[in-house]
Amino acid sequence: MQDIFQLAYWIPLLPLLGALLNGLGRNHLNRTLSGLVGSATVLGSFVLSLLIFFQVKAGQSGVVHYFDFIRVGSFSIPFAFQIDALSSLFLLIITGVGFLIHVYSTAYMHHEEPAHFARYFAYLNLFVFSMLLLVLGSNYVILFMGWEGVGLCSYLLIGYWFKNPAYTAAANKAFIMNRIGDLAFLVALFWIITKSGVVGFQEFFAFVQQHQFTDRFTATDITVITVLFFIGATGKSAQLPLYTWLPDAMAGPTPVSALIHAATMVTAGIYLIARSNMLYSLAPHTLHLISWVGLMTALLAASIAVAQNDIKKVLAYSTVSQLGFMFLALGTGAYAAAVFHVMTHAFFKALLFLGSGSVIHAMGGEQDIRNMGGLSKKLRVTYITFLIGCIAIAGVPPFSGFFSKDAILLSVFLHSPIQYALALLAALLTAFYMFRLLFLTFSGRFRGTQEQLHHLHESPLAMTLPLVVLAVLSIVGGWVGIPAALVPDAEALHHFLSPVIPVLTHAVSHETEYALMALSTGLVLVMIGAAWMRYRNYQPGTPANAFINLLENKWYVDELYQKIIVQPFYVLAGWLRAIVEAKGIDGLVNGVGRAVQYSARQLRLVQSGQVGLYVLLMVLSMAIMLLIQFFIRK
Amino acid sequence: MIALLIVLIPLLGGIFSFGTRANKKAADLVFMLFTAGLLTLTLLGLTIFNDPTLYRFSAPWLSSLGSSFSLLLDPLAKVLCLLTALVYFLLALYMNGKSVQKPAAFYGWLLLAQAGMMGVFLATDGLLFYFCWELALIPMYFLSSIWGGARRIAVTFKFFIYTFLGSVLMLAGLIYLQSQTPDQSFALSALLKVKLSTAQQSWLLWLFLPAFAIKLPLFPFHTWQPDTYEEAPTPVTAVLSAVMVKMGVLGLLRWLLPFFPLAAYQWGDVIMGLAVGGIVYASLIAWRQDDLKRLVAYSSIAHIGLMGAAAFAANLASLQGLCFQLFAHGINILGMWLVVDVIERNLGTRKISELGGLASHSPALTFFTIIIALANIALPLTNGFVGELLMFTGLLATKSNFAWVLTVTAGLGIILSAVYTLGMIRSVFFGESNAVTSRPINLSIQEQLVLIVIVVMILVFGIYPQPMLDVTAGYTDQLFRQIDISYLFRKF
Amino acid sequence: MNALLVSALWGVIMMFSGIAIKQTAVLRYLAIAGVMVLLGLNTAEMQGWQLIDIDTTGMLQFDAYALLLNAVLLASLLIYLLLSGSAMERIGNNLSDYLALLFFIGAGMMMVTAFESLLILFLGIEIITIPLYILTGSDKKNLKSNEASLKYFLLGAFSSGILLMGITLVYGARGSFALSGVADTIRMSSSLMIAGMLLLMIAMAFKVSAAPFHFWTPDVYDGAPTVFTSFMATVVKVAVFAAFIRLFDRSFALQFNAWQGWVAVLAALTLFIGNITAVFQQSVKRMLSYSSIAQAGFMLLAVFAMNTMAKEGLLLYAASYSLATIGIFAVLSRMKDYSFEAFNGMASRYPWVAAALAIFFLSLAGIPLTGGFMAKFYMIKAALGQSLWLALFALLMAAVSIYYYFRVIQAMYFKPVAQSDPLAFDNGFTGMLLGVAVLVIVLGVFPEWLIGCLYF
Amino acid sequence: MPINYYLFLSLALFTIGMVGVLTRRNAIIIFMCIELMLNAVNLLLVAFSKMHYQAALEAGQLATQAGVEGQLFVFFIMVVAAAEVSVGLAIIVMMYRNIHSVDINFLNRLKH
Amino acid sequence: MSIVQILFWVLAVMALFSALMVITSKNPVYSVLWLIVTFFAISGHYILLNAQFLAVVNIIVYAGAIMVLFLFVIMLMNARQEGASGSKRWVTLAGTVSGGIFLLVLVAALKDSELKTRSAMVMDGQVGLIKVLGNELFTRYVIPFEISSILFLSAMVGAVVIGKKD
Repeated sequence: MQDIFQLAYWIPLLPLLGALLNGLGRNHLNRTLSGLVGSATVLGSFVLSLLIFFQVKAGQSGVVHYFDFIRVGSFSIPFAFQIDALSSLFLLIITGVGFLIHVYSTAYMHHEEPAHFARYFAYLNLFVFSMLLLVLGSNYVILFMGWEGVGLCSYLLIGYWFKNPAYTAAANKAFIMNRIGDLAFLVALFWIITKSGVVGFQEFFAFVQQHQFTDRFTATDITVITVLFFIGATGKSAQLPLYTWLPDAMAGPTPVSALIHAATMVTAGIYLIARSNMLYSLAPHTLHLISWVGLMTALLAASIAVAQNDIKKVLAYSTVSQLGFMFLALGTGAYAAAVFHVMTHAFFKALLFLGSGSVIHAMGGEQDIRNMGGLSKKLRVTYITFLIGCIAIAGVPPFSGFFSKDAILLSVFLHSPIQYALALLAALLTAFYMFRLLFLTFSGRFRGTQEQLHHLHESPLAMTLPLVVLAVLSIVGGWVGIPAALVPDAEALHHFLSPVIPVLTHAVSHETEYALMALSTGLVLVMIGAAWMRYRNYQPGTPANAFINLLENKWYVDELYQKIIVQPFYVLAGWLRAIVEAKGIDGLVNGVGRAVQYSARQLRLVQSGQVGLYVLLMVLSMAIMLLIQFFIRK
Repeated sequence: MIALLIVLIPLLGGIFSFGTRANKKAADLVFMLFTAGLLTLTLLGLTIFNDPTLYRFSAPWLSSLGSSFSLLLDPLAKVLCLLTALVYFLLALYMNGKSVQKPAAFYGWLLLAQAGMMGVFLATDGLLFYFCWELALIPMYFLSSIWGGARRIAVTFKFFIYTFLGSVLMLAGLIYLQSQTPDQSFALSALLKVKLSTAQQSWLLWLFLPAFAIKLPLFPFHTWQPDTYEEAPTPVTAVLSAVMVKMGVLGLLRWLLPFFPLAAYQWGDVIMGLAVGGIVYASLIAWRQDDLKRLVAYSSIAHIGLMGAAAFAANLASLQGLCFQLFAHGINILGMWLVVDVIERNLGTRKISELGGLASHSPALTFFTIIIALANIALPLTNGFVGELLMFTGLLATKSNFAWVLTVTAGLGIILSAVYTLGMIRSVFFGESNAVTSRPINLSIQEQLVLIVIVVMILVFGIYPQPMLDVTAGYTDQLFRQIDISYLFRKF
Repeated sequence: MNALLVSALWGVIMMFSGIAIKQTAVLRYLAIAGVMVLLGLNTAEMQGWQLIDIDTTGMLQFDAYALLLNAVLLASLLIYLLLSGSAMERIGNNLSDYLALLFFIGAGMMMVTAFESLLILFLGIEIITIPLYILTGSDKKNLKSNEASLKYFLLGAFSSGILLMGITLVYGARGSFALSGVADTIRMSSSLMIAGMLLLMIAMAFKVSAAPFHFWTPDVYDGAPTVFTSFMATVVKVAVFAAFIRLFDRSFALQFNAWQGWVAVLAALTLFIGNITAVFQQSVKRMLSYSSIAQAGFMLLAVFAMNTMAKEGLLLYAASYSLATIGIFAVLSRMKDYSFEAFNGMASRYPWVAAALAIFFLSLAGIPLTGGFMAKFYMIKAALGQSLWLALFALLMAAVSIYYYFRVIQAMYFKPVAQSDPLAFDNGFTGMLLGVAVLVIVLGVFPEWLIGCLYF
Repeated sequence: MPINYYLFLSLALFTIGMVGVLTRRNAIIIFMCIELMLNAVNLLLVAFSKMHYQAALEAGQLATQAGVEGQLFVFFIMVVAAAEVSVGLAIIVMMYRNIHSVDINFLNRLKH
Repeated sequence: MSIVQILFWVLAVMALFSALMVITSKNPVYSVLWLIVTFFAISGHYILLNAQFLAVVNIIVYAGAIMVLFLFVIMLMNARQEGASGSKRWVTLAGTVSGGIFLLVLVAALKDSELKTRSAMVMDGQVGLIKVLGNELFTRYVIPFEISSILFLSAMVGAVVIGKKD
């Protein structure tokens, strides 16, 4: 059944066709048709992915070569897809969650004009295509194509409502920050090509295997490449210091946030590092760096999320924080745990975003949670699914988040107790702010306008159905990675991934594991309780202290970047334009011209019209010539 | 024979066009016919009539000076001729029916310029090359000075003197080189055989380089360019930047590197440093431009900077990438200029600050612009990516201790290009429309056709670049062997 | 020798025909016929046919180079008469005398291209310059013309003194005026010889208006009636250059090292001053006089290099420079206003005249496919082998020259029409102008046709 | 007489003529100074002619023509000078008729 | 000191002095007269050098014809005095200095030339006689002689053109 692999190109191609159909036919399609095209193509991909997944699960994998993208001399970049455990898992996540979000979008975006509606689906499909390309590519170049493609789609979708300057600014910010990371990615890519002359994962890893720590591939090379890839990943996956675009990216329609800025695109960095795990395992320093960056991001974002009042911003910072967890996992070498968390996170974060979308939909566009409250009565389905999402992300067993987070914490614990303590703190903060969000939104009494209250209604089926599906997945999704300590013959995911990611063997007793689980679960429950105490009956107007203000303003990181990076560059550019270019270089060029003109003006004065002067000058020159000839030149 | 026809057709077309006497319809027709004819011929020459004897033409001329009228359609010339023919055809299509003052002269000069440029691309004789090099300039001078903007005369004049200055230095170098050949010949093959010491190569390099650096233009020889691009009528700007700039690249590849490989290596760091520094410099300046044409102009400087650096990186990847980029850049920048022209024609302004919200009323234009802009910032799956990928690869692999510095600095251009390009798109196309932009821009059939062709080429060559790469593969391979420093050292 | 004799005779004929013939056109046609006859005779001599066999007693030698140069000069003269003859009629009422003087000058020019003795050189130069003093002052009512004439006369006579002192010193050292005698290979070059040679060089530099002995040129060219400026700046200058080259090639080849450096200095200075000063001129006529200095700087490169290439190049330079300059002056002499603004919008009013003018200016600037480029190319190539720096400097200055030549093109093509009273460009004139323009292009495309005549 | 005497005498006369050209403002005087320069040259030519003649005699060529050309040259210089004077004075007179001055400092319509 | 030497020195001093007077006299008429003295002194030298023909021609043509012409013109113009201010002092100074440099350089350069030991034959020699010169003039120098007629023709035409009243 290798044949199904040959059909793999249909997986990205279907969404691409959908994008083309929607994009080019935007003026001719009605909303139903657009939605149908958009969703059906992704569904098709999902079905194919499922088929492939089962093939892979049955133990098959391989590279499907289509054509040579670029061939220069002996160096070639094939256009080829890699189908193995890791990519097939991601395929499922992308197409699965993607499909749900497409369905959700048909309802959520229904008030858009048909042309824009089609444009939206074209972008969304294009995104799915790019993301699929990213995970399917068998080499870094194809991966990079997807990598940039998703960045582009993210840009397009954030700026989807292009009339709003703030939104387009956010879009630009997202793209440019991503580009900073991309540059690092590219340099790593060039480095690989220069050093090894190959770009395929398998070929490159084989090369590394063969030449590691020799002159052809030194430890420096490994460190440089891994660090650069990681920098690339910080851009795409919103880690310190390049995370600030992600919260702003919430300017896009909510389903987009769910799909791109929570479930899929932002995990591309994790995918990249997991894919290159062989390389990273050779670079302990890089891993160390990654773990700290991830941890710090997790903490920082969690701390900010505690004080945010925009429902989507909270979720955005939570995403950043969760991504930090994943990087922490990667940094401790627990690649599989990271991937596991990617999967569970995709479920519950998509769920949370879609839930928030449902809330926003119901509130008529209102996003400030201080103006909500008590929605649980009106939005039953949304409330329940949102609650499930919160529990899952908080890490309460047996919901999915618990297992993935537990795997990470365990790995961190083994790696470094200090990091463990900090990670635990971040996890607790997660529980706190998520339940703060939940309570502020759904408990207490309604704090919005009368009009909003009047309009409150549960969302249509197309929206609630994905919520339900995702809720179910959020509950059961973690069971594929139940640790061996709890049930025998577990950790199915790790085994599934083992062809790509070697299985870690923990030398840790079950007792320790139990203790850790109990500790984290216990503390999480305490935090939930604290949140319940505090925000169950929230009243607006509570004065905020300075620290909360600091958090609310996101540690002023954006302002800092603006001041120390953007502003100086902007001023520099202006200086270059006005001074260096105009006065300096062009001034020099014009100066030569002006010097010629000036000397022309002066020189012509010698031509005074006076014969006497002419003769004098002639005689003088003559005398000087003779003088030089006879007394100097000798 | 094909080589001769490629020069002859536009030449005749130019003369013919002058004869149409201000009749716009007739002038349009002549322009269209000749450009289409040339494109057809070029395409046929690349595909069906691929007999090498047809690619070569030689006739005695100025033989007492060691010169001859020799043309050769080699792979590099193929790419460039195809590009030129295509750009002109697209321009003809675009200009069809548009109002131009004195159309006969306008098209006539354009076609004469084309003849000159074709001559530059095809010439395999030093003197002929120089002739065409200068002659391509004259029509441009007239075009920009007659049909340009308010400051056109002074600006074009500066451009002319600047380029002329560069080229006379080259002439001196050429003459010196010729005097070193045993039989006083200007033939490319004879010039290539001249044995030069490294010191000789060095100063000859600096005689040749300014001509090409100014034409490209490489930082810091670029200051004529934004002014000229701004002042010239947009179709002329398009020709200038899409095709004429390639004369400089061709000069580097055919008339500089193979002659002075040792000096090119010796000075490579300096030149690449300048080129790469120019990328950052121009990108930063582009960020602060308010005039669309100036913005595109500076972005072009940035792109050209990379191409210049790639030429001096002198390895297979960079050269191959460069050859590809020659074509890709031509198509992309043509697209940019046409978009600018459409905006200016319809709305009467190019000021970014006066525009805004075009996307609301002109979705088609927005669509095309965004794709072209994306190609301009080298997004994967557009043709811009392929060339840049290879050039960057080559740049990092170049034999220099500073290769990684160069690469990273050049890489800043990747970021900055996104900064200014997206900034421009945001300011021009996004946001609420204002009084100026509330009028919808309806693209005519021809305009749409042209933009579609451009977009299709962007995507096709972005996804499947190999055919284009195959065209120049043999050429770059040979060139690489001529200039590869390690190989040369081995030979000595 | 044929042409020399007939030229003198035809001068006399012109002189007397002024009494008999009153219609200026007839006189002009007579002169044109005369130049054609001269040209024919010269060509005949090139084929080896002599009118009368005269023993020149080693004073003159009409070799192939001299004859070809004469042909070029005569052709230039012919074109000059064709284009500017009618403008000459407007200056005073002595047309026949002017034409006679032109023929006398013609005889002088043929002497300086073929002299074998310093005496003939001196006489030839005087025969050229004395009528020129008169032609310069021929516009008697015009103070500028008077002034130019007097300046030219005083400075010219002064330089003749220098020339004579040079000849005398050389004579003292060598005891002979014959070029072959001067170029004595046995005796060493004494300081007397060197001093004489330098003075000769200075005098010749004056005559060809090389800096720093060029001061008379702008004033005289500016003040003289435009038709005669045209003649002085082209045909005469080229003839004197021929003398310069002949003198230093035949007589002082052995002292090459002593004078080559000086010629380089002169050339560089001339190029610099000519080109730079021309930049700021407000009158096209005066700009052209500076440009003629600049072009002299280029021609000096031929003296500097003094090889086959240089000599061939000088022929080409003579032809292309003269044709272009004559063409421009012909147009200028039909205009009232010599400022750059007077050319504004000429392209739209007189497209063909403008096109021809543009070609002339392009040629002067040295743009490829014009004779001017080829001429400059020869010069540069000749000089490059000797001194790269001088060649580079010359090229840089050529780039500067673009600045002022193109100002006229800009005015003609890019500026709106300024004045509305029509200029006197009849069809015949325009046609001839275009013919000359075509010649300039032909020289640029097939320079070998001219050079090849040397080796018939 | 030692030839150097004549040489220096002529040079001195020549220079005096030249200085006259440099310092005087009257066109006629300037012209006269130029004539003085020519005469200095003439004197030197004759002296050289006799020097070469003497050298030829000493070399034993009895019926020598050596030195003749020097004196003939002087003759031609005089011829030329005469012609020059006629033209020159005519020009000066014409100038005088127009501006009633022969001061060369007034010749400044043509400059720059 | 022989008579020849005395004659030489007298004539030399006379020539130099009168030449200096030519350029220093305020009155143009005096200048002309001093110039005539100079020409006589030079003619004296010619006689000393036994260049009889030239001596005679010099007197007739220069001192006679040409200088009379000058005198006529000066009288005609009645321009006896230069402008009130005269030449500026610095002009005189500069002229003298540069002329002095010219003379000094040439003298210094030529004083040790190969002619140092040579001398010019005085009071003797056939070469300056009219017979010899005439013979030579109409044989070997006939071409320059004829050519000089062109010169005269053109000077004549020129003088007519310039002098003629329009």
